[in-house]
Amino acid sequence: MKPIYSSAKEAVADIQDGATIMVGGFGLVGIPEQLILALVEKGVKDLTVISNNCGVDEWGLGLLLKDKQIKKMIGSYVGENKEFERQVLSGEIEVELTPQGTLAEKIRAGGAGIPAFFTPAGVGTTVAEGKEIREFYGKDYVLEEALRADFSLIRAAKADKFGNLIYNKTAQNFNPMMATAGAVTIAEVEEIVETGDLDPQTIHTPSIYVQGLLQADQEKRIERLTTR
Amino acid sequence: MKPIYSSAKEAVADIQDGATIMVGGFGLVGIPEQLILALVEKGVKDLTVISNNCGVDEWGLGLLLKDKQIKKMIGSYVGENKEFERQVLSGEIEVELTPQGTLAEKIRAGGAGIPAFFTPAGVGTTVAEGKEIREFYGKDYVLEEALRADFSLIRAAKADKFGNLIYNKTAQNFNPMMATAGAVTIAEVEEIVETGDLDPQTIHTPSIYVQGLLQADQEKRIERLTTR
Amino acid sequence: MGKVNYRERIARRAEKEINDGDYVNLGIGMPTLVANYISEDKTVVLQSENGLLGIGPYPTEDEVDPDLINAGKETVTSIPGSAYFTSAESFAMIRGGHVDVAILGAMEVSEKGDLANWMIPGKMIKGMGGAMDLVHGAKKIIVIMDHVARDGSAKIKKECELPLTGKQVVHKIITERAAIDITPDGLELREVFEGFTIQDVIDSTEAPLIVKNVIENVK
Amino acid sequence: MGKVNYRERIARRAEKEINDGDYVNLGIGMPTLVANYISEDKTVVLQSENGLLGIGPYPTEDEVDPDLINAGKETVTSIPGSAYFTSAESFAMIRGGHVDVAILGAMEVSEKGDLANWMIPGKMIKGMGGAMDLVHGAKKIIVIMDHVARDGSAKIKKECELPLTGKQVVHKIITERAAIDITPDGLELREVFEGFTIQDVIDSTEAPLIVKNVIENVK
Repeated sequence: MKPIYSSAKEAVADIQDGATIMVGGFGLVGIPEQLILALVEKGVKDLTVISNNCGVDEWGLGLLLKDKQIKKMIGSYVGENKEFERQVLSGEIEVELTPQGTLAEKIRAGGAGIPAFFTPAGVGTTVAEGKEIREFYGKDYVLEEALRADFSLIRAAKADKFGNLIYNKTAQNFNPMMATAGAVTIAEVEEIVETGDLDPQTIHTPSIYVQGLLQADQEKRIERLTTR
Repeated sequence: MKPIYSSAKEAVADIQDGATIMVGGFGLVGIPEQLILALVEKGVKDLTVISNNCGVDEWGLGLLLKDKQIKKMIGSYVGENKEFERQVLSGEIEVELTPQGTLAEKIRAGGAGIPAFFTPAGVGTTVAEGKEIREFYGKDYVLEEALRADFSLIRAAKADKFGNLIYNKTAQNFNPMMATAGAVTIAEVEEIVETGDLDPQTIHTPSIYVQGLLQADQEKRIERLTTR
Repeated sequence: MGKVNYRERIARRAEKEINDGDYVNLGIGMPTLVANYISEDKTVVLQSENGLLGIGPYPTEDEVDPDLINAGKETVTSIPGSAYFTSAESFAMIRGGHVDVAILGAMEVSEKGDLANWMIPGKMIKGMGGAMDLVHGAKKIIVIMDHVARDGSAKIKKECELPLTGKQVVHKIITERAAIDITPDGLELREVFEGFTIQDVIDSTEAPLIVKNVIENVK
Repeated sequence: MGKVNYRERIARRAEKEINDGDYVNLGIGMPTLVANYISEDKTVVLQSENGLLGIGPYPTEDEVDPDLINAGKETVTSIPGSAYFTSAESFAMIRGGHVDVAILGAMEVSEKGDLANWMIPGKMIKGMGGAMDLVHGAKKIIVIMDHVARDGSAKIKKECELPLTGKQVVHKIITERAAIDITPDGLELREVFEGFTIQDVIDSTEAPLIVKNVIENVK
């Protein structure tokens, strides 16, 4: 029922210069690897990217950074990416650092028709500067507005042809909220199964949020291999 | 790891007159049957009850209504309960009717540390009277505050001993949010399995939200049996 | 044409508002009937605000599961490709603009698209249920109802007298007599159904109607 | 006692702040070490803000799953009774006050419990990650860190100079030299660790310390 793209190139064909895109993943886990590579190849520029991290220097969103395709980055953590830190400190890239929970909630709110909400995170810090502060039950909270995107590029383990998605372990992270907050959500999945093959009680992302599917093998690079 | 009560009576022992309780379920589906019966038996009074519906005349929360144990009801739909409608129209019970989505979100917010949020539901109606209205992107939204409870009484299909919960089909409804918004959450479950027996990818309510478990058989009365 | 057939005609006409691939929420009562008339050419996924995407037909007696109901509390089944979720997720879906069409009943609709369908002060309180969220969330809001009240009084009014469910939210009204669009200029009469005349519809509607391109004798 | 052993001592001391049955979030770096010292008498469930409740030990080489990491991006395992969820759910848990203890690293802590641990203007930007949410959500916020910076300057100050992570959020500071509570009256020195004197701690702390009931020579 949902379009299945024949290539990553086809999947990102409608993404134009200046687009706002959400990209799923935490570190390199759960990132839509092939969709990102397709954006690099397409050379689309002036992107506003909403993603918790910005990849590493040679993989994931780090590739878009290196090519200076990102105008503005909204995320919570840049620690692992030297080129990102360099572009931020030199002012080459605009960055909006957002507490991770606030980022997750802003994206959820965007997908859920909630334009703004109060949260304690960031009160008394630079994050709350210029924003409304209000007291509830004797504690201060800051008003944060929702985020939406033109496109959400996400990664799941399995999809059925309706577009229902199941994620693997901690590869879930930001993907389900981003699926809800993109005007167009494209899911890169490891496997597409027949409609009806997924248990409806275990669906993480219901099909209503998904506009297109791409089956693609994943490298799943490991950032910090740590063993016993 | 979580206490397993030997009876519904023991499970509700700490609930005192004047308590605010959330009770899961939609209609009669997913209600904590035995915990409600224990509240009736206990005769606890002046309750503020937060629940989407208020049972039917002879079952579920309707039993608490009949005994006049409820001082105030916060819910979205009372249509199926004649005694409720009578008490509301006669002013015997205080009622705060809340749009169903707003109710669900207020409870989620309560559990998620969000004190208030804006929603479009109810703008221009009596629901928004006395509340702040603010425009975002050219549309009006009303500010709604979070709900929390002293106790949340919920119903699940399965629990493990850690307190992880899985619900059955549409018996999920309000239960997962209520699990997060009770200072003490007591889950009435059809089956308790060993820790490790539930697939961690299919958990609906993680154990962190659950303070106690009761295994109890369910009558599962059907409000509107409709067949082909 | 009896009342029952009117209901069927309304449901059949409402079905035409649904496109292939749409996600649709059907309200309690007459709107639920629309499910029976969805064309086999269309893949339509029905959302139930109590936490189900993909309502199936009513169960056989053997299939009845007391834990599986629709928002009207009727026992139902679910289709292949369905998903269950919480009420919060369900209304995230609704409020977030992901549902394509909502078909609701009404007590009154105003010419501006105001809707009243949840209470009669001092007489009847059902509660708004999910209607106040739906009217702000679904991309297209269709009201289906009897054209007039039991006492013959108009239900399509200049202003609603009953407490509102939502202001300026309805896009289209379908009754046993007519299909009417709510436009920025007011109510525009689009179709008059067999057995009624344009004048019949005008006479039984309190609000003024724009009558420009009306298709008459629609079956 | 070398640096490595100091880290172990700090981690062992921090472990004492965790009760049986607690849900605990351990920050990146030294806080992660605390997991190695949790008493076998306690059932403790570790929360990872990237969507896991129930972090297990590091995997054997055969067990490594690239889709299973902690918030520090290290490959981990999960324990029986664990659950996976979204980042939104993870922070609902954190912000909603469900996590009993959070143990975090710090660059600076003030006598009021202000915490700075996410950037040095013009020099280093790591981002705040989940720290700004954690400091407002967890019931008890423990900071563990070196008592002084590499250049010997104090990290426990009257006022933080670096951009804050949160204001008045820290409950306890544990370093290689001391355990200090943040109280409404200021910093109260509770324990001084073996190898250091009360005076050592006072000298290496910029903010004044309340010295009333101090346990000395703690191992």
